[in-house]
Amino acid sequence: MAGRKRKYPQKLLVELYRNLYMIRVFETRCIKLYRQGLIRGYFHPYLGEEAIAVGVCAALRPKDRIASTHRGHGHCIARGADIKLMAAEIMGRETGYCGGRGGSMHIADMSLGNLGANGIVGANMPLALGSALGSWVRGTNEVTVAFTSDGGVMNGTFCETLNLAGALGVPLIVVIENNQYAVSTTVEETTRETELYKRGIGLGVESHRIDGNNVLEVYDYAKDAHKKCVQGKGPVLLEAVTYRHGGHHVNDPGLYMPKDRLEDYKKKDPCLLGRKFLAEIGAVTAQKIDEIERKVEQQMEEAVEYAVNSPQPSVEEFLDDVRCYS
Amino acid sequence: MAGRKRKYPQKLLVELYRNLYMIRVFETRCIKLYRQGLIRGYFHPYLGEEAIAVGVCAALRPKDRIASTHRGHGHCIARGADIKLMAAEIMGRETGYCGGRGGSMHIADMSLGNLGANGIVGANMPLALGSALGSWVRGTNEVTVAFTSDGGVMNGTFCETLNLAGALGVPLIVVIENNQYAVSTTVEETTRETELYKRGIGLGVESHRIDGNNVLEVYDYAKDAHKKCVQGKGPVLLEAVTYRHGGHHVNDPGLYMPKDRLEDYKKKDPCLLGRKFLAEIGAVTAQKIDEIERKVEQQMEEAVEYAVNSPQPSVEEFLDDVRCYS
Amino acid sequence: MSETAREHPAVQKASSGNPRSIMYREALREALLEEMRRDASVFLLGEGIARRGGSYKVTEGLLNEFGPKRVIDTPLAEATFTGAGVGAALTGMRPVVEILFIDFSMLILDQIANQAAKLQFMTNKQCSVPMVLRTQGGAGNGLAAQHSQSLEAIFYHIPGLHLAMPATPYDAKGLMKSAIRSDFPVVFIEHKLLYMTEGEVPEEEYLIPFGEASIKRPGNDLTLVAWSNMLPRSLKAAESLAEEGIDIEVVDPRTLVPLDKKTIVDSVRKTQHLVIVQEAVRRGGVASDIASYVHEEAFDYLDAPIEIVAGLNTPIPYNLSLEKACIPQEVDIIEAVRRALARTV
Amino acid sequence: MSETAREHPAVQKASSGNPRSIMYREALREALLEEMRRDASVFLLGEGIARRGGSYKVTEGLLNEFGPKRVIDTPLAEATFTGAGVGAALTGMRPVVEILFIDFSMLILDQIANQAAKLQFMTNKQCSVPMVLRTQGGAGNGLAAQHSQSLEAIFYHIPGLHLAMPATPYDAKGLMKSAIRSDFPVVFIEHKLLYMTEGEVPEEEYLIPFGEASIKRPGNDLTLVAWSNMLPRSLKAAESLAEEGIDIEVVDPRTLVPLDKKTIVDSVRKTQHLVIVQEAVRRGGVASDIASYVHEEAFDYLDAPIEIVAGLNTPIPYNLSLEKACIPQEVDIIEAVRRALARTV
Ligand SMILES: Cc1ncc(C[n+]2csc(CCOP(=O)(O)OP(=O)(O)O)c2C)c(N)n1
Ligand SMILES: Cc1ncc(C[n+]2csc(CCOP(=O)(O)OP(=O)(O)O)c2C)c(N)n1
Ligand SMILES: [Mg+2]
Ligand SMILES: [Mg+2]
Repeated sequence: MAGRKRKYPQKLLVELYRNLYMIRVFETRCIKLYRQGLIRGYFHPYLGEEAIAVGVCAALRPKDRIASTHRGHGHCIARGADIKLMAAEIMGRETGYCGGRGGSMHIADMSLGNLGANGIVGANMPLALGSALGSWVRGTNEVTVAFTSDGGVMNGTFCETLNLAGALGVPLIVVIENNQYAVSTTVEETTRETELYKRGIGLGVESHRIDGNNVLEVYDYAKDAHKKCVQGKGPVLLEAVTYRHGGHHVNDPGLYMPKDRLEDYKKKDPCLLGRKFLAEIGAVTAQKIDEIERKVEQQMEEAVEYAVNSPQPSVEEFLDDVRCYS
Repeated sequence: MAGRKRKYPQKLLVELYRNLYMIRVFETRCIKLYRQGLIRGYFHPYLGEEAIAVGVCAALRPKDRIASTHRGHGHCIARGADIKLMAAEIMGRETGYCGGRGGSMHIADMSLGNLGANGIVGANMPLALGSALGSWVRGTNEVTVAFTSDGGVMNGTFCETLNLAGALGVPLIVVIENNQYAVSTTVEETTRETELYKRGIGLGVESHRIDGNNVLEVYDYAKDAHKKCVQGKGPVLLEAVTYRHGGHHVNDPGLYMPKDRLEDYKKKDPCLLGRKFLAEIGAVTAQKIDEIERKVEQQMEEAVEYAVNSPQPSVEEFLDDVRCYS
Repeated sequence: MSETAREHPAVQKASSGNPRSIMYREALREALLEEMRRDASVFLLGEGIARRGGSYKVTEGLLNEFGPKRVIDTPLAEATFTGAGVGAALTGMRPVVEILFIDFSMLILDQIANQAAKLQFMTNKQCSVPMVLRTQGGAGNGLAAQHSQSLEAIFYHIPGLHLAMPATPYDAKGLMKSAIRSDFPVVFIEHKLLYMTEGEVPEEEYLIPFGEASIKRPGNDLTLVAWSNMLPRSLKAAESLAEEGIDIEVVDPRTLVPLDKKTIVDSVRKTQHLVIVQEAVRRGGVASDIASYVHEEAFDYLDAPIEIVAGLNTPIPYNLSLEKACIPQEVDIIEAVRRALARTV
Repeated sequence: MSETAREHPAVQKASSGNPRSIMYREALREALLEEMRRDASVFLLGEGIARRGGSYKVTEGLLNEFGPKRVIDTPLAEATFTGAGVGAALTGMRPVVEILFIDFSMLILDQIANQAAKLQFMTNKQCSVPMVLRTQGGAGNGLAAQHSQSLEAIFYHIPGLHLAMPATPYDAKGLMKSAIRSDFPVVFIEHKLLYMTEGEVPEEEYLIPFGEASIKRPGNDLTLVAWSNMLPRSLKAAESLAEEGIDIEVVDPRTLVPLDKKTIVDSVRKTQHLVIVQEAVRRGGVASDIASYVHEEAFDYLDAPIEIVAGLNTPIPYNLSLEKACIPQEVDIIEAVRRALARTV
C-alpha cells in the first residue's frame, strides 16, 4: 500500500479524529466511573487500539454490519453508537442499550448493524459469518465485519469461519486486533507462527498484516476489502497490529507489559497520529482540533450525566419480561 | 523426496505388503459378513487407502502411539492388532477388543498404543495432542500420530491442535488422509484452498503433501517426521492424497464418484504398488508373494471363525459392569 | 406460557378431506418444502443435505427446487455453521441448521446455549433468533456410544430455547412448520427409529402450536407421559394392559419447552397415578423435572410414587442385546405401571 | 455406590492438631501443590494459570515450583486443551485442566461428554481417564449472562463423569485431592463467590471420598439440601429459623455424582420435610432429580411436597438488583421452609 495515492477529504479526517478521540475520552472517563464504583463487572478498555475500529468502520456503509468482541466499546462508538446509551448500559441502567441486562460485554445496537459485543472469545466469528451468509443468500450485498483478537485467532471458530467464508465467497471482512496479549499470555507463547494473517493464506483467503495504530492505513485496507466483498470477491482477512495502553481490564495493572515497549507504542498513539493527519493532511488548525476535542469531552459529560440520572431497571418489569423463558 | 536413496530391506517390504494385503482382505471379507447380517452399525472400509496406515505405522516404534478415526480398521491392522479380536468386536462379541461395547467405530488396543477409533470426526486430534503432550511433560519421547481426514481438517480442532503442538513442540505427527470426499461432499466444495497441508504452513508447522497410495513415499515421509519428533523438532503435518475404492460406508454405493476417476486411482491401487515394490525392489518371486497372500487369507478365515463362534456378551455381566456409572 | 400463543398461530385443524398416510421423514420434508416456498428467508445448512438429500432423505430434492444458496452443504465445522445459522437469524433470515446426530451437538453448545439462547435477552429484545436446529437422537441401530444418545435434557435446561420432540408424522410436520415460524431458537429433535414410521397427515396445511400436549390415548387408571420414540412403545404397552382391563391415558407433551404442565397435571389429578417414560439416561433427565412439577401440583392426588422408566446411567453399547438392556422396553413400561397400581391397595 | 470406596480411600480424619483458617482458594492451591509433589504425573493446563497464577490465584506460585512443563499456559483453544487433557490422562498422566468460567465449558462438551466420559466404557475398560476439569460458576458479581451460569446439571446427566461442588475450604481441599487421585474424569466446580471465604483446614493431609454427603447442621424439623454457594446461604437461613425454634438439618451432598442418596433420604425420613436449594435455573436442574429420588424412596414419609428453591428460568442479567432477583436469597429459602412446614397442619 506504500506509495499509494488516496485522497482523504477533510470531512473524513475530521470524522476519523472525532471518533478516535471519542473512544479515548469515553474509556478514560468510564474507568474513572469504575473506580468510583458506578460501573461493575468486566470492563476491557480499548485504549491504544482506537485506530482499528475507527479505520474499519469508516469504510462501511450504513447497511453493513459488525460483530464485536469483549473489548467492544471502540467498535460501538466507531459504528456511531449513542454514548449516552452506552454509558447508561455499563452503569446497568434501564435507559441503556440493553436495559441494564447486558453490560459492557453485551452492548449491541441492531439499528446500526452492530450485532453486539460478546463475552465468549471467538464466538462472534460464526455470528458474523452468518450475517454475511444471509446477505449472500438474499443476494443483497451488505458487508459484515468480524472483529477478533490474537486470542480469538487461536480458537477453532477462526479457521472454521474463514474457511467456510472462503468456500462460499461471502462478504465478510475479518479483522484481527493483534494487541500481542491474551490477558498476560503473549502471542509467542501460544503459536509458532506469530504473523497471524498467514493462517488466512493457508485457507486461500486474501490476507494482509497492517499497522493497527495508523487509522489511515487501516481505513485504506478496509476500504479495499470492502470493495472486494461488494464485488463478491470476499472474504478478506486483515491483521492489525497494535498494543494496549494498559492492562487487560480495568483491574489489571498489566505489570507483565515491558515498560519500554509500551512507551514505544505510545509514541505512535493512534490519537496522536490521527491528530497529526488531521493537521497535516486535512490542514485543520490546532485551534479547530481543540474545539473538536472540547465538543467530544462535553458530549461525554452529558452522557455521564444522562446515565447517572437514569433509573435502575424495575425488578417487577424484569420478572414479567423473563416469563417468556419459562 | 524425489531422487532420494533410502534402502528398503526385504523384511520391511514383506511387512509392508503383508499389512496392505491384510487390510484389503479384512475389509473385503467383513463387507461380505455385513451383507450377511453378521455385522451391524456403521462400517467405513479403508479400501484404497491402505498405504497410508501401513506406511505411517511402519515408521513407528512399539512405544509410539496412534489415534485413529471413524475409518479405523486399517490403522488398527497396520499397528499390529489381532484381527481375531477385531472381527469379534465388529460382530459385537464378548471376545472382541471392546467386549462388543464399541464396535467398528471404537476399536482400540491400548497395549499396542492404539488409542482407538473415534466416532466424532476431528475429536481424536486433541486426544493425540494430549498423548504427545504427556510424553513432552514426562520427558520421554514417544511419538504420537493423529490420523485425520479431509473432513476432519475442516473442524476447529485441527488448527487448534496443530497450533498448540507447534507452540510447545510436542512429538506429534498429523496425517491427513485426503480421500477427497467427506461422505459425498468434495474438498472443493468446502474450502478455497484444497491443498490442505498449507494450513500447517500458516501455523508455522513443517508440512508436506504426499502420494497416499504409495506406501514407500508414505513410509519415507513418516520416518523423517518421526525422527524430527524424537529430536524435539515436531510436530510435522503430512497430507496424504488418496481415494476411496467405494462409497463412504458399506451401505453407500458412492454413485457421486466419477467412474473414470476411480478407475485412475485403481491403477495405482496401494496393494498393486506394494506388490510391485516387493517384487522389484525386494526381489521376491511371484510365488512367494502368492504364499504371503494365501497366509493372510487363511488368517482371515481363522479370525472369522473365531469371531463367529465367540459368545455374545452377557447382559447380566454388562449390567453389573455399568453400575459404576450410576 | 401465554407467549406461546403469540409465537405460534393456533392450530388450524385440517378439514380432513382425504387422509393419507406418509412417513415421518416425508412429513418433515413437506414442512420444510412448504415453509421454504412460503418464505424466502428460510434456508438450510448442514452436512450432506443438498446433493445427497440428507442421511434420512428429509431434504431430498430441495436443492433442485431451491438451488445451492438455500440448501447448503457445509464442511464438518459444526460449531461454525451452527453459529452462522444464529448470525443469519439475527439479521433477518430463518435458517434451519441440521446436526446429523444429537451426539455431535456437543460441539455446538456454545453457539446454542451462550449465543442463540441468550442474544434476545442480552440485547433487551433488540433482536430475536428465529432459527431451527434440526437434529436426530436415540438408540436402536447398533450405532454405539457416540451415535445413540438422547440429550434433550441439556437443551431443556437452557433458558431461551424451545424444544420439540415429535413422535408422529402429523406432529412432526405441524411442529416443524411452527418451529420455522417461531421467533425463538427451536431445538427440534427427531428420532432415528421414527423416520420410516407412517401416520396420517392431511393434505391441507396445518400448524401445531408449541406448548400443547396431545392425549394420544384417553384413559382413567393411570397417566403415562412419553415422547419421541417412547410414545409408540408406551402406546403398545397401554394396549397390552388394556386387555387386562387397565385403562391408561397416554400423554405426549410433544414440546418439552414450553411444557404443557396443565394437561399432564390434569390427567394425573384424574388418574392419580403417573408413569413417565424417557429414553434418556435416568440421572438428570427431563422425566425427573416433570415429576417434580407433578409432585408439587398434584401432591394430594397421587396414590403412589411417580414411576420413572428411563435409560440406564451408561453410555450406549454397540451390541444389540446390550443396547436393548439400556433402553426402556415395552415390558419395562408394563412393569412400572403394575408397580404404580399395586401400591394403591 | 460401592465403587466410590474403591476409587477414593476412606477419609483420613485429621488429628486436629492446630486448627487454622484459610481461604477456599488457598485450600484448593494446597491440594494441587500437595498432589503435584506427591505424583509427577499430575500437571496443569489452562489459560493464565502459570505466569499469572490463575484468575483467582488458585495456581499462584506453582509455576515456580514445578516449571513450565507441569504448569502450562494455553491459548484460547478450550476444546483442544481440554481434549489434550483427556489424551494425556488416557496415556498415564493426571492432568488438571482449568476452564476459566463454566460458561466456556460449552466449548468443550464433546471432549468431556463424548470422549472423557465414554472412553473407559467404549474400550471395555482398556483405559481410564483420570483427569480433573476445574471450573468455576455462579452469579453474584455483575458479570452477566455469559459469565454467571450454574451448569452442573449438564455434567450430571452424562454417565461416566464424577461431579464435585464443594462449599467450604475443608471440602474443597479434601475433594480436590481425591479428584486428582480418582480414575474417573471429575468435573470440579468451584464458585466465584466462595474463593475468598474462610474455614478451618487441618495442616495434616486428609482426603474426602466422593459420594459422601456432609451434614452441615443437624436438625429435626426439616431437611435442607444445598451445595456450593447455596450452602452458606442455607445455613444462614437455618440460623434465622432456629431463632423461631425451627430446627433444620442442612445436608450438603458435596459430590453430585456419585450422589449420597442414603444420607439425604435418611434425613428426610427423620424430618419428613424437604427443601432443596439450587442456584441453577429451575427447569431441568439437579434439584428436580434429587427430588425424584426422595419422592420414590420416602414417599410415605413426606408430609408436604418437596419445595425446590432455584434460579429463575432466565439468562443472568448484568444489573445487580436484577441479578439478585434471579438467584435464591436467604429470604426465599426461609419462605420455602415456611411453606413446607405450613402444609403439615
Ligand atoms: C472462550 C473464552 N475463553 C476465555 C475467556 C476469558 N477471557 C476473556 S478476554 C481473554 C483474553 C483475550 O485476549 P485476546 O483474545 O487477545 O483479546 P484482547 O483482550 O487482547 O483484546 C480471556 C482469556 C473468554 N471470555 N472466552
Ligand atoms: C463431528 C462429526 N460430524 C459429522 C459426522 C458424520 N460423519 C461421519 S464420517 C463423515 C464424513 C467424513 O469425511 P472425512 O472426514 O473426509 O473422512 P473419510 O470418511 O473421508 O475418511 C461424516 C460427515 C461425525 N461422525 N462427526
Ligand atoms: Mg489480544
Ligand atoms: Mg474424506
